[in-house]
Amino acid sequence: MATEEAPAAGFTPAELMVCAAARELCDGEVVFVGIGLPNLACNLARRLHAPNLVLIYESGAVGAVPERIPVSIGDPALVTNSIAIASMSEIFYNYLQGGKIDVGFLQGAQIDRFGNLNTTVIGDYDHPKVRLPGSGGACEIAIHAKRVLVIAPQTKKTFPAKIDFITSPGHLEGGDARKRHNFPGAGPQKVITDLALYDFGTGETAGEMTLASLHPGATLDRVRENLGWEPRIAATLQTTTPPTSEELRLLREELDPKGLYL
Amino acid sequence: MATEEAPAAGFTPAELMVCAAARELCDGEVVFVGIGLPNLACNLARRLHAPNLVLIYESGAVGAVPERIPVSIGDPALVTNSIAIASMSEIFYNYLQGGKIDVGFLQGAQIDRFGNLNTTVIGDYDHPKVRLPGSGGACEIAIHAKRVLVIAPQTKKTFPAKIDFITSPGHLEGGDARKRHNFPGAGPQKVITDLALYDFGTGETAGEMTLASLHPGATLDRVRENLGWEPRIAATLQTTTPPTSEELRLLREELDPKGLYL
Amino acid sequence: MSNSESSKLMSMSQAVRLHVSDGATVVIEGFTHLISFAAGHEIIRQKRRDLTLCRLTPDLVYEQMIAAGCARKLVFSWAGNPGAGPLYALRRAVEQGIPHPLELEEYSHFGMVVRFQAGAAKLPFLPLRTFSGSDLPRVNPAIREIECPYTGERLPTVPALNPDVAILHVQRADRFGNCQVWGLLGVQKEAAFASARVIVVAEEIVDEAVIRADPNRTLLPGFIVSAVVHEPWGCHPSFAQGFYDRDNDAYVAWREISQDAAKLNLWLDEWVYGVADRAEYVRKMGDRLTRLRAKEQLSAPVNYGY
Amino acid sequence: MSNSESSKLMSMSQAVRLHVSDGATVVIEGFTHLISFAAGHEIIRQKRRDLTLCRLTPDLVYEQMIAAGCARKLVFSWAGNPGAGPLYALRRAVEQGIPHPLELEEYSHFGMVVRFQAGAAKLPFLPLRTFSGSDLPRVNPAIREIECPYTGERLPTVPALNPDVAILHVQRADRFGNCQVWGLLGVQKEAAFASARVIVVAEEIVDEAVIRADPNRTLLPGFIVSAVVHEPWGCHPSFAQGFYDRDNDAYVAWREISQDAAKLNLWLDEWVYGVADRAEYVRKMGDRLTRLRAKEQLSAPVNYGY
Repeated sequence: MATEEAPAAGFTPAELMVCAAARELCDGEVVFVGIGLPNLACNLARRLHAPNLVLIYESGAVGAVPERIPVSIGDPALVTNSIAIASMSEIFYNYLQGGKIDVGFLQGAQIDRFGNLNTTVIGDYDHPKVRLPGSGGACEIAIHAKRVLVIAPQTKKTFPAKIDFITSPGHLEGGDARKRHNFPGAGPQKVITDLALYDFGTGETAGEMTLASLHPGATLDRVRENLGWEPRIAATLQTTTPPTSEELRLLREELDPKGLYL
Repeated sequence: MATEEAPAAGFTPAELMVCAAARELCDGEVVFVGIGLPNLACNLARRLHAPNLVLIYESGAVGAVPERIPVSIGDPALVTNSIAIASMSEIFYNYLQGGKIDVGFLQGAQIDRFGNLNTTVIGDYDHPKVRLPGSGGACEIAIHAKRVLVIAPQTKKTFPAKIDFITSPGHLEGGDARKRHNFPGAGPQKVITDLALYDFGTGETAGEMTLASLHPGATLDRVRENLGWEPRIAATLQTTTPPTSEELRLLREELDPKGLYL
Repeated sequence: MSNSESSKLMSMSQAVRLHVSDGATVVIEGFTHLISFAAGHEIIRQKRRDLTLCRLTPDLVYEQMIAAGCARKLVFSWAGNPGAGPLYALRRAVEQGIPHPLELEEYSHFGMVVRFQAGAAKLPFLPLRTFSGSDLPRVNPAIREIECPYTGERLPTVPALNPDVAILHVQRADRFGNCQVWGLLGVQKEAAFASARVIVVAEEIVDEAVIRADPNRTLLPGFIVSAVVHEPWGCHPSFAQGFYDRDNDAYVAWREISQDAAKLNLWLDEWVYGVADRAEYVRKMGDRLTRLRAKEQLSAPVNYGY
Repeated sequence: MSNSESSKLMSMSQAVRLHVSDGATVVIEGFTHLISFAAGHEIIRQKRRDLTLCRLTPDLVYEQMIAAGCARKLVFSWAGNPGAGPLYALRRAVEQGIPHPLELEEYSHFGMVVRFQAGAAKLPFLPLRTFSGSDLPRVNPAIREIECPYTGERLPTVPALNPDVAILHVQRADRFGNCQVWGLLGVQKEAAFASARVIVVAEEIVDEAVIRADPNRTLLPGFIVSAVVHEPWGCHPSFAQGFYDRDNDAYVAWREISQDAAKLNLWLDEWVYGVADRAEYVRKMGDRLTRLRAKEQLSAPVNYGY
């Protein structure tokens, strides 16, 4: 396992986020991949502990093995030597709604304590302060992927007490809300920020972001300063394992040599 | 036009039926083809007055140009050099229900005066005297094709006063029944038997089989003997134009040299 | 879903033993093209019982399984010997309960296609425009109606069909189950995604690189496939485009065989019970198969580069 | 439907004049792949107005049409500059009504895909499992619910989308509109079948025999196509698998252009109004395009013989 290897000296928050995300993926799983850090995390995992990870992109590429870092979700490098090209109808009806996707990655301009995501609008929908891109495939990924991983740099703006619009449901108001909505997937299981790693608790606090691990160098104070609410903290707070030199070498030399995302 | 050419001396009833059916097809139309006589009629029309006739088979072959007479609706000869292969979901949802089919050919073990067809069962459904194959694609072709052509040898058994089961709706109880069912297609427009050609009337008798043309050699008496009801007869009863020598040459030498269907 | 690097290659006997149990709902699809007679015969040899057999066109393969006593129920849309008449053994089961009664659940082709499509999408149903004016809904209570929430019109519906196992013959597959088909596509993709397990039977086992060289031809990704069986000539007497033609003589000859229960049983004794596996069936068929071998008409390549 | 032997080949200017009228509902599809920028630019040059633009990912092509004042309404599911940030001109229209207000009708990708699929099947709606728990149904009354006639559960629905015209870029077409695509397929087939008219724009015009040599690659049969336009490099800055790569620099550069309305108008003056047609655009781009030309990685042929 990567984590048994030698930790590296210097690394950026983005590099740590990618490594932490990669470690969440198991070999043989089928992952619905997004562009940017999620794509790097999946390809990093594929080079290390998960060689049989199946990468699926909403553009229709199944079992993609991109030889270069994809600059869009429909990069031609995702097609060449992939296992299958599916129409988007097949992707959403048969693969995603059909229950074939183990992990989905999501990001958000706003994320609340229950992992609900806003990628639609800041301010009022009809008189927006900022119009964001919208759902894309996020709403259905949030509902159907067996589990969801959220990656986002942590600021009070990104993690407010209340988000302006729920584009993609996380745990809604928490507890067993997803069960009541008959959501096939378990929803967000981890939130990975540049400061810490959160899970979604258990028992009566289930469905609410819970600080599980602080990244090296991060402090509880900085976590609080960059969160719109007082965070729940796990009984045994861990420290995130730093990237190994091999993880960093792959990221810097092979996966993102031009530093497009890192 | 074929009909301007010299009529041939001897021909079989099946040959006449195929020629009469072929003449119902216009160049450029899209036809949902069945095996047997309909297939011969379409390929005959394609060789004569309708070179751009588009042949579609429910198996998924679109724009088929079979080099040999297909022995099944999914003959490999329908695939080779066709324009497109469609999944059966596309065939039924997008082509047929999508309104892209001009003409559908149907046959029936039982046909009533309104062109309703039975290919399901003789006798009671739960205690059948004879269990027939069932609908296949016939029910939806009867509903969606812009017009339907029926081909069947004429006997009292095949054309009873009442059929045991409506597999594929024709004009139901006649009149504007199809309109009331919101059927996109106009339903049966012609019935071609070995004795005569029928249309489906107009005005208050619309939707009921009406004797339009007697085949050469056939008599009104023979028509009556082989029909389960007293037929309506068109004001001006025609005589069916016999096959031309060119039509017969194509049928006998090129389209069905082994006489599989003729 | 899980896509392990371990090979899923096994014998047909092993695949049927592992994935087809008594009482299971089974679909062997392929619309005239790529029908896995090899699987049907192995299911007969292993004496599976009380199966619910689903398929648009029951065809000879299901008639043989019904005559052998494997089936309790048939879910279908057209039951005939394509281009060669009725299925007499199926009629004996329905009309006289020989060898035992057979329950029928009947749709049109469109209805069956949409049932598989709903099953693949894990929807409980889908709407479609057929059945109206037909007696089929009268004899099949599973055909229902809904009101459109936009236009208010009534639309017929069919329920999802989610078999326990789908058995599909393909032209080529790799050992992980990634597989490709060309020519007629039927409803195979929908049947596979709708089923809990998928057995892929292949004319050719190829390297994964062959699949990856033309991803637009892929029917199924390996991670939804449970077993891969290498079975050349596995479709005979049906056909595999580019490999062998339909054995029409066999379909025509079947007419006479199926008319007589005794004759049919002798046929099963000789061609199913009397052979250990498909390989022996193929050896026994001999020249009869070789003359069906396809001529070559190759497609032109396309460029997947960037 | 009618499939006349007469050629449907015409110039883009002719195709847009004949088939895209003011106030029309238009879809230019292609999910990152095969986006017909050539058509978008010609629509701008011909000053079409009050269009309802439908597309999963509005992308640069729709942003340019919106900035040029062609659009009244946008039906979409993701409005961004893929991999390169926001669409600033689209935001100006939505946030400040510049050049004039833009009505939005918003779904998720799944919702848009299913709208086209319902449209292609001439169904008034289709059910799908998404939107539950999201605020999208609150701001879009077209997202509704039905009760399953089998399970009783409530399922979200979307209405069919049936545009007046679909404009699709393909790798190759014959002069009758029979066309083929490989690589990413997006929702093009559904969009074409859903639309009253279809304009096919092709990198290459080939003989009908090329299409017939590989019928499994065919996207659309010619008889549903209204016009065929030969437009090499017609997707730039998007890509055509096997022909040319995505011009990522152009997408990144657009970020700065779209931030400033004046800059954007200068860009339109130079690259849209300032050129007579795509051919001139291509000449003007010069080497910039040639360095995007695809390397060769050919698929292996398959046998269609029998």
